[in-house]
Parts: sequence; C-alpha cells; structure tokens
Amino acid sequence: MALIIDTLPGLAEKIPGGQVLVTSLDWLLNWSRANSLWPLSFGTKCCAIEMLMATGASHQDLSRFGAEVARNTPRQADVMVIAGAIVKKMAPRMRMLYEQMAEPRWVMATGSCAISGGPFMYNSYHIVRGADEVVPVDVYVPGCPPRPEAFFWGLLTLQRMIRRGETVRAPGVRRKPVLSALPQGIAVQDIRAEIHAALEAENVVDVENAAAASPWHGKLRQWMATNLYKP
Amino acid sequence: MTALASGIERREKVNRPAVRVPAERLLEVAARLRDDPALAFDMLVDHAAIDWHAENRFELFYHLFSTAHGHALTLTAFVPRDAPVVPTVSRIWPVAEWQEREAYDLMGILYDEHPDLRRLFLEDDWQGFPLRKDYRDPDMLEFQK
Amino acid sequence: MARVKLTDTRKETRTLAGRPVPVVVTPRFARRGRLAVFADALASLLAGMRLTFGYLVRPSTVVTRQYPENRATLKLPARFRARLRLTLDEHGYQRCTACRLCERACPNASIRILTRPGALSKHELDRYIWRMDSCVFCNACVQSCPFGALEMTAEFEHAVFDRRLLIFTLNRYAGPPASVLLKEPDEAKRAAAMEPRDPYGGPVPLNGTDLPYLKALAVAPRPDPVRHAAAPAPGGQA
Amino acid sequence: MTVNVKTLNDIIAPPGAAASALATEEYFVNMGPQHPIAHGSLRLVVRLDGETVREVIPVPGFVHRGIEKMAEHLSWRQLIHLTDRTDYLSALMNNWAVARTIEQAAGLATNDRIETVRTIVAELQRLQSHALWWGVLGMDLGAFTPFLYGFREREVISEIFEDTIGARLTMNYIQPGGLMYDIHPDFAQKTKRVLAYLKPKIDEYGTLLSGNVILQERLRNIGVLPAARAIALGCTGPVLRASGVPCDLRKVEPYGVYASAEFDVPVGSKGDCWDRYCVRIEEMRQSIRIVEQLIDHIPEGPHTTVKFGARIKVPEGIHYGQIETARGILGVTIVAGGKADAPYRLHFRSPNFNNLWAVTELARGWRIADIIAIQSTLDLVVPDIDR
Amino acid sequence: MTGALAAFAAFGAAETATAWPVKTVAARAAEALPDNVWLAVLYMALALAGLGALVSGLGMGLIYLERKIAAHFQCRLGPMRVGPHGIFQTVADTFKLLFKEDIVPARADKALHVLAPFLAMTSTVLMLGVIPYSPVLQISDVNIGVLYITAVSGLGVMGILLGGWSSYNKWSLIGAMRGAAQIISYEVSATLALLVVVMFAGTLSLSGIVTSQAEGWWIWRAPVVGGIAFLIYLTASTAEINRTPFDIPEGESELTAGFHTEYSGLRFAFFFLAEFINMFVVAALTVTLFLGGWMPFHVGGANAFNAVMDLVPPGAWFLGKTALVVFVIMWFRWTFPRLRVDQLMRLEWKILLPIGFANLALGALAVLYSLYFFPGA
Repeated sequence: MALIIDTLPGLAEKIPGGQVLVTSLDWLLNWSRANSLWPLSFGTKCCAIEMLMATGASHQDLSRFGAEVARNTPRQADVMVIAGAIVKKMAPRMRMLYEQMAEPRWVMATGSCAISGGPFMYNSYHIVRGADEVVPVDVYVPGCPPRPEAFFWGLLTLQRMIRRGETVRAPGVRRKPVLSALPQGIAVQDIRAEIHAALEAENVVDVENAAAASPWHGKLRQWMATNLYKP
Repeated sequence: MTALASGIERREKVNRPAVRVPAERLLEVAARLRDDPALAFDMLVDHAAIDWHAENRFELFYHLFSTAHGHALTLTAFVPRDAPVVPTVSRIWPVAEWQEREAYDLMGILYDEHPDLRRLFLEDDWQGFPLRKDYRDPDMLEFQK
Repeated sequence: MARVKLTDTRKETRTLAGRPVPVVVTPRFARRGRLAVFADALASLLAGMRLTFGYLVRPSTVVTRQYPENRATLKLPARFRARLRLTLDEHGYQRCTACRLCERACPNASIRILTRPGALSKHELDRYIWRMDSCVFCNACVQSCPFGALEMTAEFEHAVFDRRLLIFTLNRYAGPPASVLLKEPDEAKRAAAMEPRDPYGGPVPLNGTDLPYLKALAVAPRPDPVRHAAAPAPGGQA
Repeated sequence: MTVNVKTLNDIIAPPGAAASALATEEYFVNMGPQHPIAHGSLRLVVRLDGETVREVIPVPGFVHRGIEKMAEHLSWRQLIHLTDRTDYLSALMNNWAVARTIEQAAGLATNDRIETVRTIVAELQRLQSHALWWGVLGMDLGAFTPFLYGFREREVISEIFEDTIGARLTMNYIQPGGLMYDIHPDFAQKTKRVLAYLKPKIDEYGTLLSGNVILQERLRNIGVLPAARAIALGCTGPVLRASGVPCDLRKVEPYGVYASAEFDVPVGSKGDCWDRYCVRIEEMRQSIRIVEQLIDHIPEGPHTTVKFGARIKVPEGIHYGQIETARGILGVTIVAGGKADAPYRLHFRSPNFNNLWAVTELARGWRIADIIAIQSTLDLVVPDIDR
Repeated sequence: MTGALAAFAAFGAAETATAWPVKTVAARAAEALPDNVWLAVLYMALALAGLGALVSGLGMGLIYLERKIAAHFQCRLGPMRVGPHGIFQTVADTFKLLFKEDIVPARADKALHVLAPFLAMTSTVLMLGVIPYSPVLQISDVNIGVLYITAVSGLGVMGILLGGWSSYNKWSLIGAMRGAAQIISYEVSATLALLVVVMFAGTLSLSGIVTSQAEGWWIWRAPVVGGIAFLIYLTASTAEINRTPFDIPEGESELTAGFHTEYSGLRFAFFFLAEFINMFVVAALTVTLFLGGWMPFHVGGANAFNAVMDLVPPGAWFLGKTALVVFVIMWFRWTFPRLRVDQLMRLEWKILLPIGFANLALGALAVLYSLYFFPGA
C-alpha cells in the first residue's frame, strides 16, 4: 500500500480539491489505525498476566477497543505491548520482533520493569534499564503491574496520539502530545509552560532515525550476523 | 555414616542435619546416600554454591530429601576458588544436571564428567560468573544501602 | 461423560516419609465398548455446547465493566497501591520531616529526598522526589514512615508519552513539616517558610540511569557521574 | 582434570554436521522465546522428524534478572518484594516461604491470627493460580472460552486481594513477623461469597473441558512420568503427585495451620497429562475445603509481631526453609553473614526450575501438539525458572 | 410415520405445489445478448459488483458477528467503542490492514508469496458464483455444480500450501503441510456426503438440487441417510475450512500463526477474509444440499401448510438457514479444544470415511427401492 501513502498525496494535491482528499484520507488512516490496534502478545513477566490476559478477560474485555485480536506473529501486529522486564538476552530478540513488525507500529511499555528496569534497576547484571534502550517506546504505562484499567488508559492515550498522529504527507514522522489527558479526563494543570513547550518541540520523533540510533540496533545486527545465519 | 567416617564432619550452623565431605569423596558419599536403604535419599531438592570470598573457596551445598523415610540432609563440600572442579552427581540424581549447569553459569563451578556443561541462563559468550563476590559488570548500577 | 466418570474419585490413605497421608485418587479411564464410547463422545461434545449456549442466551452473565465509560462510577479498593502521595494535615501542612526513613526503606531507590537548611528548623524538605517509573509499589515507604506522612492512593491513570514525566516532586511546598510550622504563631512567617513546588519543577536527579533518546535527539547528554564510575567495594554484607 | 564446556551451537550445529544437513530429515525448530507456548519467554529448541519430536532442549534465561545477586544487596524486609516477581502466580506463597525462613532463622514468633490469615490467603491464591492454569491450558489446546472462564474466576478472587492487600499480583503482603495489613473487615464475608460462587464453577469446568472427549484424547496417556523418575528428576507439586507420590509439604511438614485443617492430597495413578490435569482440578476443591474450615475461625490478635523499623537479626549460618506453592516445593536457602542486615547469599529452589526438565523426557517421541499439552500440564511460570 | 405424514398431506391437498421459476443472472444475460448487448453487459457487471459487495460485506459482517458472538459465549461484550456496539469495528480493521506495510520476507519466494493469498481468495469467490441464493438470485447455474464446487474448493488448498511453502519459515511450512493433508483428506468425506444428495436429487446442478427439495428437505426426507450425510458433511467441511476443532494449520498456540505467519497487511487480510467467506460458502452449501437451500419448509402434498411457508420469501429462508449453520460452526469454535494431527487423520480415515461409504451404500439402496418420503414427487 505504499502507493496510497507515498505517491497518491503528491498527485492528489495538484488537482483541485485534492487537499480535501488528502485530509480526509489522513482522517480515515488515523481513525482506522487508532481503532484497530492488534497487540503482539509479547509478555515476559508478571505484567503479561495483567496486560495481555486479565485485560482480555471477561471482566475487563479488551475487545471493546477492538484490540483483542492478539497476534502471535509480529507481522500482523500493530502495537507491541512490552509487559515485563527486558534482559540482555532478550533485548536483541525483542529488537528483532520490533523490526519484523509491519509499519505503522507502536510500542507500549507497561509496568516499571519495561519502563526503567523497575525493581531490578540496581544490582542486576542482566537487566536492560528500560525497553526504550532497545526500541522506541510511544506510551509508558506505569504501575507494578498497572491495573487493567490503567492499561486501557494507556491504550486511550496511544489512540489519541495516533489520531493526532501521522499524515500521509510525511509518513514515518509522528507528533506526540505531551500530556495524556483525554478530553473528559484530568489534565495536569500546573506543569510549567516552558517544559511543556520544550518537550513538545523535542518529541517530534523521526522513527526511522531514532530506531537506527538505538545502541541495540547495532547489537542486533551483530547478534544476527553471529548467531542467526549459521549454515 | 560411621563406615564412611574419614574426612566427613558435621557442618555447623545449618538449621537441619548437615555434613561436610571432601570434594573428592563427594561421588562416593552421594552414591551411598542414595543407595543405602536405611538412608535412601532419592530426591536432590536443591544444589547451589556459596562464594566465601574472604576464605578464597566455594562451598557447595546439596539439600537431600528421602521420600521413603522423610528425613532430610544437607551435604556440603568446599572447593578452592582458583580451581573449582568437582565431580558431577548428575548420574546419581538426574536433576543435578541442570542444577549444576546453573551453578556453573552463575558461580563458575566446573563439574567433571558433566554430560552437558553449558551456560544455562546467560548467553554462551558471557564473560565472568555474576554471583561471585568479585564480579563486576560495567552495566550494573551498584546501589549500596 | 466419555469413558471417564469425573466424580469417580477414590479416597485412601498412603504413607509418605513415614506419615500417613489421606489422599484422593483422581479418576481414570475405563475400558468400554466402541459404540458406548462413540455415543459418550458425542454426548460430551453436546454437553459442552449446551453450557456455552447457556451463557450466550443469558445476557445477565456478562460481567464486563466498561472502564472508560464507567469512570464516573468506578470505585477502587481503598488500599489499592497505584500512586504515592504526601499527606497533609488538617491545616494543609505536610507531615514529612525529611527524615529519610522511607528513602532507606525503598528497595530500589525510587525515592530521593533533597533537603536544605530551613528558617524554622535545622533542615527541612526541599524536594521529595518519587520515581513512578521505577516504583514497585511495595508499600515499604508508607510502612516505614513514623509520622504517617505518606500514603498510597488508587489513582492509576498515569500513562505518558515521555518517561521523564513519571518523575514527580511530591511535596507541594518546600519547608518544614506541620509539627514545626504549628509552633510558629505568626501566619506570615509560616507562609514565608513555605516555598511552592510543582510536580515537574526543578532539577530531577535520575539516579544514574541515562535516557537513551536524549542523545538520539541531539540534546546535550546529561553528565552522568554514577553509571560508569568505579563501583564501590561490596561492603555492607559480612 | 579438564572439564568440557559446551555451547548451544555445539548441539544445534555440531562441527562437521553441515555437510550432511541436507541428507537428514530431522530439523530444528525454535519454540520461543516469543511463542504462545512459552508462557512468558522460554525457548524450547525442538528437534523434529516431521511432526514427531526427537529431542527438546529448553533454553531458559530470557527473564533472568539476577534476583539472587540483587538479594545480597537488600535488607531482610526488602527482599520479600523480589519474591513476588519470581513465581508471580503464587506471590503470597513465595512471600511466605521467605518470611518463614527468616522468622525461623531469626527466632521471630508469630501468632495464630497471622498464621491463619496466611493459610487462607495462600489457599485462595492456589485457587486463583489453578483457575488461571485451567484457562491457559484450554487456550493452549485451542479452546479459547475456558481461558475466559478461568480468568473470570480469577478476577473474583483478585477482588478479595485488592481489598485486603491492595495489589492484584505483586502482593508483598506476608512479611517477616506478620502481615502488611490486617484483613479487610469484609474479608470473611466476601470470601465465603466467593467460595459459594466457585463451587458450581468447578463443576462447570468438568462439563466444558474435563468431560470433553477431545481434551481427554489430547491428555490421555501423553507424557507419562513414572513416580521413580519424577522423584529423580526433582519434580514436586502437582506434577509429582500426579505420578502417585502423595508428597505435599502441607501434610508432610505442616506449616501455617494446615495441621488443623482437614483435607486430602489429590494424587494420580499413572502420571500422564490427564492425571496432572485432574490433580489440579481436585486441588481446587481441596483448597475450597481448607478455606471453608478456616474462614469462620480466624483468631483475634495483632497482625504483626515485629515493628517495621525493628532490625531483624539473622544469626550466621545456612538456613533452609520450604513451602508448598501452587507448583511445588519452593525452597529458600539463606546464608546469613552475621551482622549485616542482608543475606550473604540467597538461593531459591524454585519448583518450576526443577519441573521444567521433565519436558525433555516427556515430550520425546510425541507430536508437536503434545509438547503443548505437556508444557501446559507442567504449568511452568518462566520468571520463576530464570529468577 | 409415513401414514401420519400422508394424513397431514391430505389436509391441504387442494392445490398443487408451485413451480419455482429458476432464472440465473447468466441466463438473463444470455437471453438479452441477441437483442441488446449492453443489457447483457449490464447484467454481468451487476453480477460482478454484487459479488464484490457480497465478499466485502460478508467478510466484515461475519467477522463482526463472530467477535460479538464469541464475546457473549464468554460472558463479555465484544467490540463496543467504534460506532454503536462497535459495528464499525471491522471497517476500521479493514482500512488499517489496507494501509499497513506489506512485507515479503527477504528469502521468500516472492512470486509465490504474492500469489498465494489471491489463490486462496479466488477459490472462495468462484464458489460464490454458483450458489443459488434465491430462485432469481444466482449468478450462474453450472449443470455440474456439485462437481465444480468440489473441484474449486480443492483449489483453496493451493493457496495455503503455496503461502506456507514460499514464506521461508518453518512454522509456515508445517502449517501448510498440515493444511494440505487435512483439506485433501476431508474432501473425501465431504464428497461422499455430497454424493448421497446427488443420488437422491438425481442432478449435479445446485439449483436442481434445491428444486428437488420442494417436497421436503433431504435431511428429513431421507431420514437416516440424509441425517448422517449432513453430519459428515458439516464435520468434514468444518475441517476443510480450518475452523476449531480442526484449526491445526494455523494452530495459534502451536505454530504461532501457521501458514500465514509471514503475511502482513493486505495479504494477511485476504487469508483472513477467505476463511470467513469459506465459512459462509460451506454453510450455504450445507443449506443448499441438505436443508433445502432457498426452498421454504415444505411437506409434500400439504399444500395449505406449504402456502403458509411460502409467505416468507425464499431469499429470507436461505439467509436464515445459512445464518443458523454459520452460528453452529462458530459455536463449535468457541466450545471445543483442538484435535491433534494424528487424531484428526484418524477421525477422517477410520471413522468418517467408513461411515461415509456405508452411508453411500445405504443411500443407493434407499434410492433404488424408494425408501424415502415422497419418492414420486
């Protein structure tokens, strides 16, 4: 579908009314993506029980968001929910899973372990302190583990980001809003304006470059070269 | 135990019956412990090593349990830190194969004639044995209370 | 049921390790004729289908709580631990004396307390920094506090796009605790001793972890004195 | 003496094997670390001949966080929270194992109330853990509905925990010398309500899955583990009991108030997947029975006997304590160095670590699909293997 | 039994049964061709557009229904947030898959990898063309319809096999091999069950089979034989479309995603869609063969009763009956665990196949000696 996203906008903008077409295409794109987030079932630890299982269970029911279609293969998944600690042995594999996912792809880090290494931040020789050292993370859901509702809040946050998200004019570049408040939700009123502005300016992330700049990108290449394609 | 007495002494400061054997007699004692019907320690509950860094030696401990008699015993053995080689007991208690691999992986104990001595948790190219007291890792944030 | 009667358990006593253990032996399969097995198999499939159908036709069995829609009525258990807060007394003063007991009780240094010399007491709380991104919600800080200055609340909606926003300054003002403030009768002096703080204000110590994307975004990386410095000798334990 | 150290590549691609790689029909397949059967992240390197399994090589370590190393830097109270994160499905029992070992070593006394509450919450968690296992087994064998029914029951028990403990998974509730909180005022009432709800549900499990001919065919005579072999492989918990050995620490070395509760130990007769399945189902009934006996008789008393700030002094030496968790014997070896407020060395004998290796024997000669059944009935929690 | 039915038939023997004027779209086009070429083209274009709309509408509708029904089997609600009760959920899914990156693995056989999903899709769409939805709504009535269906449904296995083979992934390959073995095996039983109906109806044309049921559906008109054939056909065709309890080619918990492990975006959507359309096709065929297709519930000779039944239009009959069978197939999925490969094969070769053959022989006897209701009609 590279044609629709890459070539069409350039052509469409030239014809009269093309702007409208591109804008409505943007809307359709982001609406469909936001409402159809199929998670990759990637759980390593306790958070997997809460994030991938308890949320999908009858009491919480992830399917209300259309996200119960947990795919086991990264090719068909849209959002990688990193639930649990990432250790050095897992990191290259996780990076690989991420690279196997088809664009557009998003990453949610849930729980302290995935955000920062959490309980294992200190004195552990094998932990990766934060999944964002390995893959670019879009939404962080804190908690140890977060409640299923907190995961839903994270999902809503991600949906909000996607809706605002990419345009067909500049694919691959996403704009993250700084605060996760929903229209009816709570807003943190007293955050300083300049921090807000600074973070927003900083958070225009070029996904491709950010991914390539990650130290694990190189490590994965190296790991794949040594371990993977053995005859 | 009297027949085996030489070199075997009681290991003090353990909250269950415990004996210490010389590392070279480990295999013989272990075989006797399992096969003697009066002892019949058929289950190796746990095995790991302690790094007594100040004394420059490792202490291996084997927690045994007998499902026939219900008695328990802890077997310990010292090995020097610079040559931590002991015979494997995996032919006596098969589960030792993996418990010993764990001890090799994390503590660097080498088991002689082990059928499959490999790293267990860490990658094969990992340097060092992390549970040793003198292990230093550049990525590890050490945080002291 | 096919070939095995699930209720067909047998009670007996066995000995293990010289003790009698009352056991219940689980059901096994019986040898039966081919046709009976076939009929039972079909019956078992139908029984399962009947059960699921029963749930389908009874909408009252739906147990789903619709979270974002039920936000207004959502009631969480009072003890649920999802966010640390500094408690305030009835005058609106915080109880924290910056004694650092919680900092010491925290198993992974998610709490950092910065103090400063105060006007009313020798040292007072400057910033109570809490790292939600690494907190394990073990409640040790709350339990360790002899002043009841901390509490865990059940607010859980904290998802963010930037990990740095999970590092909070918990105190609303820098200054002495309620116990000291209340000894000072002058309202103006009390107010002067309290300097306001906001949740994201001030320099945030990151306890030595670096945030990789700071570098990727061409922002000057933070000097990091702890991470690769020579590690201190492993004292502290025997 | 020379000791030969191998790597995984020596097994998968032994030197000299490349030339004949095309000639053989056997091939290696990686199940995991990211695979639905991994239940977390375990890698099973499976040597297959068509669909038939020739060899299974488990490769753990994808969640190895070095908990034993970390524990050497944490105080006696702090290290409890690490045990929540090993076998997270029996977090309370893990808490209890460590707390009990510390109590025994340091000579801390508890009272009847503490022990009764500990027993009740541990049994509730066993129920919760088995409900989850049942659901996940259904999902592994291709039936998705049991997964949701199992989780529905789990959620109901979670509500009790949320009220009393304030957490859903990582409890940190049982501490040396007591409990973090006293029980919630509604605890007994709510528990009774939940038990009344659960009993018919377990019969429903019988209709939906246990009685189903497909499930029976998937489990019957698959992965037979004889009793002697189970003991030699160090298996414990329901896996060992399914082989007919009534080894249950709650009976053999009673702790808590299990001695005063009346219950039976479910055992199997053959040791195949079906027995392991039935033993767990029966254990749920027995857990309900235990809780029912205790819930009306919680004695009065304080919920902790040691002040939080008080320093716990563990005398020098090796202290071993063990507890029956939902998956088997969890043993804790604490090596105390004397003065320090932290262990010199801590070692967990985790039930899953020892149960895992049974898969290498059980799966041999069966089909790919049987690995799933075997793995599911062994009920492994990977972070507990890796620690 | 027969006496009771005869009495019932006598109750309203006033009128004769209505003759059903079957007219397919292809026939209309052929009729119009000599006079007006453009009308013929219009008919064909309408048919194609209808087919396209049917595929996409059915796909989205069935996926939505499946998710909702599954949810209610499982005490939950299912999609709720995209539109009222989540009715636009599958629309969002479709557009998302449409806009998603399409990955062809570096070592895959590119041409086959690209071709496979289209093959899978094509076979199902081809089958849609011959199903009689109502007397006037059928694109083309091939006079060897049953044979055509059997042949074309065999084509679907090519998509699975090629998809799995070309992906350069062991899971895909295992899934594809399982799929091929399973589909080809179960086709035998399905065909045996089909033959029973063909014998009774005396025709291979699907419309002919439907009109042959004007006196009553084959499932009860040929009481034992028809019922057994129905059960065999339902089981075998559930296996042919890889639905639980026979979903071993994609066996989520064993093979990650089976033959479509390496497919993403639109091509995965094709496989996904093909599965659901297949389900519809199988249900439609079951209905056509055993449950009278669009034919209302008739009892031979009971004309007053039949006239009441005829008040409901035939299209609605077809839709209702198909929906029922689709529901049953979904019901299977959300109740049963999955079989193992060898058990699957055993079920086919040792249980279904002998029963199928015996049933066929019984059916032959029944036809020979007119041992079924209303043989004269």
